[in-house]
Amino acid sequence: MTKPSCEDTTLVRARDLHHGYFSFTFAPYPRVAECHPGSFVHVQLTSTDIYLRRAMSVASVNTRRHELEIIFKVFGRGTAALSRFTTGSKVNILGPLGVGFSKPRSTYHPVLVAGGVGFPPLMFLAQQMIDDGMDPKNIHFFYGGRSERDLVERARIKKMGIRFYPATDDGSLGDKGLVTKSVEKFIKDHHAKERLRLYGCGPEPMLKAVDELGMQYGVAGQISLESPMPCGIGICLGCVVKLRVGGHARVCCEGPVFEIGEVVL
Amino acid sequence: MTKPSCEDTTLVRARDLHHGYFSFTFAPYPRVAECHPGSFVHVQLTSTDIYLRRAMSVASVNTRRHELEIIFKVFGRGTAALSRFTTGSKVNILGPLGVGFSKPRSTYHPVLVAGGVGFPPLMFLAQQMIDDGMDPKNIHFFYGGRSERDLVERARIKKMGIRFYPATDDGSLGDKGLVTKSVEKFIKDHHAKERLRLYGCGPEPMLKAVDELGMQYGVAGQISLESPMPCGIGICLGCVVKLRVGGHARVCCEGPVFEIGEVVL
Amino acid sequence: MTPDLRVTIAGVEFANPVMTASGCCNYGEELAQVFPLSKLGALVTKSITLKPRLGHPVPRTAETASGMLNAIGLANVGIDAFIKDKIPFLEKQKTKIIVNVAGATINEYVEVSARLADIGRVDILEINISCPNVDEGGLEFGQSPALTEKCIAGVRKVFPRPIIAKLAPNVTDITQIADAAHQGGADAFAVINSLVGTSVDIDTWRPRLTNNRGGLTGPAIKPIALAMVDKVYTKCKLPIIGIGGISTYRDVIEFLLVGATAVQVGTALFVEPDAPVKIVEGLKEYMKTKKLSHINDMIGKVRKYT
Amino acid sequence: MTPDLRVTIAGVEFANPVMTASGCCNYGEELAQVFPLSKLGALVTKSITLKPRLGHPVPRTAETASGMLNAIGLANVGIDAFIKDKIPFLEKQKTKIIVNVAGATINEYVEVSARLADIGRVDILEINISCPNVDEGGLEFGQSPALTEKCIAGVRKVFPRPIIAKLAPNVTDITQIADAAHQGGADAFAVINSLVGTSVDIDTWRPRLTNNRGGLTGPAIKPIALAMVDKVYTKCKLPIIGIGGISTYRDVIEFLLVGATAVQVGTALFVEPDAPVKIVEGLKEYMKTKKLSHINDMIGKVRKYT
Ligand SMILES: Cc1cc2nc3c(=O)[nH]c(=O)nc-3n(C[C@H](O)[C@H](O)[C@H](O)COP(=O)(O)OP(=O)(O)OC[C@H]3O[C@@H](n4cnc5c(N)ncnc54)[C@H](O)[C@@H]3O)c2cc1C
Ligand SMILES: Cc1cc2nc3c(=O)[nH]c(=O)nc-3n(C[C@H](O)[C@H](O)[C@H](O)COP(=O)(O)OP(=O)(O)OC[C@H]3O[C@@H](n4cnc5c(N)ncnc54)[C@H](O)[C@@H]3O)c2cc1C
Ligand SMILES: Cc1cc2nc3c(=O)[nH]c(=O)nc-3n(C[C@H](O)[C@H](O)[C@H](O)COP(=O)(O)O)c2cc1C
Ligand SMILES: Cc1cc2nc3c(=O)[nH]c(=O)nc-3n(C[C@H](O)[C@H](O)[C@H](O)COP(=O)(O)O)c2cc1C
Ligand code: FES
Ligand code: FES
Repeated sequence: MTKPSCEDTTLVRARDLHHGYFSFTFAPYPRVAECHPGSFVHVQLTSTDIYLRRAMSVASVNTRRHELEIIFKVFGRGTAALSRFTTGSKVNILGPLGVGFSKPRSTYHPVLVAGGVGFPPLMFLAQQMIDDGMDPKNIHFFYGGRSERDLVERARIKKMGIRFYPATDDGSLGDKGLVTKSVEKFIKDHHAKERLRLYGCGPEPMLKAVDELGMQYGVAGQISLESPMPCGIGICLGCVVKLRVGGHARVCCEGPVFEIGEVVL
Repeated sequence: MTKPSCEDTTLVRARDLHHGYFSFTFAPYPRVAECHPGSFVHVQLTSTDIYLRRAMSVASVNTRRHELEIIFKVFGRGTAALSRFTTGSKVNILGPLGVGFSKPRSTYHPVLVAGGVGFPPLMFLAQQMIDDGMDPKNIHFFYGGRSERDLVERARIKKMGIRFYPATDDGSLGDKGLVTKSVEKFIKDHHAKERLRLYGCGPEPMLKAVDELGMQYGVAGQISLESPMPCGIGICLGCVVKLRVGGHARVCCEGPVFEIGEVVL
Repeated sequence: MTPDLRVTIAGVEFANPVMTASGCCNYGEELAQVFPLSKLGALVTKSITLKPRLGHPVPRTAETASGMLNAIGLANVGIDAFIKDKIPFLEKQKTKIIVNVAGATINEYVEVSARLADIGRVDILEINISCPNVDEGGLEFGQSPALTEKCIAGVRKVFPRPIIAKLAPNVTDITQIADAAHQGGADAFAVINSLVGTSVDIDTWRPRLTNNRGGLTGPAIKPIALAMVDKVYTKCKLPIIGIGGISTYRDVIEFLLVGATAVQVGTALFVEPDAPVKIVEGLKEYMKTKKLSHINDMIGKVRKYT
Repeated sequence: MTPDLRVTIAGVEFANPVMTASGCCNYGEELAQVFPLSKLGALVTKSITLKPRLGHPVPRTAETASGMLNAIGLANVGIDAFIKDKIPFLEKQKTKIIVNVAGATINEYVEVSARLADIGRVDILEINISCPNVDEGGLEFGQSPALTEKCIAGVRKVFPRPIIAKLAPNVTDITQIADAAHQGGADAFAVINSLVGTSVDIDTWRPRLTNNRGGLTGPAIKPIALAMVDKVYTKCKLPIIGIGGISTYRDVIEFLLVGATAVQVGTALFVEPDAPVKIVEGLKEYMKTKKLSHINDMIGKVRKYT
């Protein structure tokens, strides 16, 4: 477990990704080197009228420039308040938190399944796998959303040179229908030939489907969960999920990344 | 009574006057024409974590450009939060509120006594008296503070061409000692020859002294009071002062300006 | 189809479920400068006592996290001046008029109520047995089932139109007090009044209120108020007017869902005097979006976990 | 001269008056990653029950204005695992250890306490007779003077070291419960636990907690907690540990001034896990500025208006 700490940092870059999505870069954040794909940070909002922090997955880091990026979608009061911060604002960040994804050996073909605002940690994961020497062509990035406008940062993802499979409910981009339908087809076609690893992050129904696909086809992998997170460091017990074996686990400490088949969804 | 209304306006100019003082200009504020010297506005801070509005005297208006200026000093949480607003921020203003100063006929010599952050409404009053045709040379502006740094906007006040009498507790500028000591000397020297009118705004001990001077030397005039003001429009009864005759008065509605001798201080 | 916002309590029909809370709108004159009072379901006056009261010395309000404390101390003009100076204004308003009554003794409640019985324009009485800011009784009435019943029964005898009992939250079991008020003849409950609280200035070591303590109100108390409305709705039998921390239509919907038939807006008026108007608009929009034709479609409809 | 922050309660000396609140620091392991626990006056564990408890299903927390609701439901590892897995860690910590005990029956309280009596490193017990999140008793104990006395007396018989009674705020008169706890043999009071509250999701019409209601905590409740500490200090005779909405040293000073000898920090730990360290620093600075040599110079020293 990394020791969490509260760090005052500055919002140095705020990009409006449109359709309610924002990319915020904070610097200097002294602990970038300890952020892994699946790690999250807990962002303080008390300078607005919001009491609890909000959990945000690390979307990327620049270790040289000590920059930390998060990407979020305006959903409720918390993210709306966050989106109103302007460049130069001081923001307190508690982190790095959580147990992230474990990277597969380079002989595997990772299948990343992102739903909506679940893509940032998977984008980070893909980037790190490439940095670690994996052939981008072996990385399969599925990205689902309601319609084209929900699939932000596509250019950036494609630029990594990985295989990109968009899917939208309304068919406005890529396959029409749930992204997990496309994933199932892919697994069917490939799991006999290649050693796949599934990685999922997105809304709960999507994760449930990924979890079931993994178990059905015997493909190991991991999913990243969400839960209301008052503390983010394991002291409030507010964020628990039920494990198939062994009672409860805290999403903030034992997770947010769990093995496929581990959690009762 | 002017009908108060809540107006969304924008902070278009924020000047740091140093030593904790700020000048904020809001525009467009549709009701500038209804703002009088002694009027105040109630500034909403709920975009920060502060629940109640803060009362701020109108320091100046520009009716052509629909600009409203307030000047404040960072004192506690409320004004600290206010000072962190940046140009372009949307700010909701409830106003215009209160009964302001009544201007003297031009044959009078008005004696304005400002203590610390009490100067903005008196500066506004002096400006309007000049605009109304009073000879600036007949306006006497006493301005007291702990030391030179507490007397902000001096150049601006002097530029009006009025007679300016600074006083500081530490003698770093103008007379040394309480401003009301200088005022008393002035009254003694002048009230036999000229028809004086006293106008006071500042900390309570100063107002008490002004009130007593007025009564002692038989100089009529007005003082502007402060009180904790949850609503500013007369519905909470939180801001009352005791009148010498007739029970309580609400500072926000019957005031903030009262006649000398009217209030139990 | 525009949604129907009318609600009925004890036979009195209100144009909408949004009222102002006692002590947060004086006698209506100031708010009438901000919006026509006909926009309200009802106006609830400041608590009226037999004699005029100046209340406690200032400071008698203090800000707290998402709320405020007050110890106004039932400052009011007294029943005589109220009838002479305020009723003429209220008579002209196109909204229901609820007069809130307070007293130090049961006799005082009864006397004030008897005077108001003669004034037909006073649609309803709200009996404040729960003000935490007077020493002589106030709170104690609302904390004792026996005194509550006696007080309401006394008023019942002299006032022919509906009576609302305004309940104190500072009790172990609010439903006991509610049942006692029902027994005494109340027609509805107002839930809740403010919670006892205090605050100290750490520079001067003085309490922030000259009364040393006061009533906590505002958004901070909303979760407590909701739980109390829920409890009274579940266990007691009269309609409920929900109060506590309401500032938006979303807050109102929460209160309706846990069982309130109407609501009162208090402290929020200090921050946004036109809050009731915005709330009514918001309710309409919400009902349209949710395809609800009537307020009743929400009352008590929270889908609890079992 | 550095100010002396030590305080003594029931013969136990604490390095400073700042403790963590039960249920807000688990068993201390996680916070020890953030700061050395020796910085604390004491660590108070999560409530321990006889059997392990998973607690209520999520969502079991919800945010509110300047606070939060929780219905964790006394999730804990149970006394066996606590002694086996957690005590070894706690034994090594250079701070006082207070174990909070809860139960559904008096027997359960007594059994758990008896087990803890054997462990010398457990300096003090805090008896949680006030948790609003369990159906089987919790709240009811703390709302009844008779049950409170019986429960504390039962624990008193089996536990030789000091006992703190943690009082519920959801009562008409907290001093009655305090006196009953005193009668039963308590050595100090912890004031207050959370207030019953709820919140509803207006999209789904579901309560925001699967338990339908929970406990309100955080800055929102600070004024209420202060008023209760004040009342207990004025009327009752044991030392008080103040709890409720504390997040800065300024809050702590308010509690000390109204009569608390020590304080606990709860919800604020979720927002700033190192809050206790900052608070202790802040207290020291404040005392230097105010030229106070000892914490006692503040306890109960509020200058009330008369
Ligand atoms: C590990 C993790 C990683 C995440 N990463 C991202 C990300 O990269 N990008 C992104 O957009 N979102 C992310 N989220 C979700 C994000 O934290 C917000 O919860 C979500 O965006 C809700 O938006 P909001 O705060 O605006 O909603 P609000 O309406 O303000 O809150 C939503 C609801 O959740 C409750 N709630 C919110 N926070 C808490 C809390 N801390 N404790 C208890 N209740 C709470 C509120 O009371 C409310 O009922 C992540 C969540 C987790 C747990
Ligand atoms: C008519 C009027 C005109 C004013 N004009 C000016 C001006 O031109 N420039 C200027 O700098 N200041 C002015 N003030 C004072 C200003 O409104 C603030 O109250 C003052 O600056 C305190 O600063 P703060 O809000 O930062 O302090 P805080 O510490 O935030 O508040 C000070 C104390 O007052 C309490 N308090 C603050 N506001 C309220 C309220 N609305 N209701 C109840 N309690 C409250 C707080 O709880 C706190 O205890 C004026 C006040 C009045 C009444
Ligand atoms: C300044 C103030 C004065 C109040 N005066 C009274 C009163 O005279 N009579 C009464 O029954 N309630 C009084 N109340 C309580 C309110 O009517 C209401 O019950 C309480 O404020 C909770 O609602 P809120 O959170 O919306 O303010 C007063 C509240 C405030 C803030
Ligand atoms: C998530 C959570 C869990 C809690 N669990 C317990 C508990 O197990 N036992 C207990 O006595 N109090 C429990 N409490 C109450 C706290 O100890 C404390 O009394 C309350 O939170 C008020 O303090 P605060 O406002 O500083 O949080 C819990 C509070 C929270 C927020
Ligand atoms: S968020 Fe508090 S334990 Fe996980
Ligand atoms: S501030 Fe509310 S009556 Fe004056």
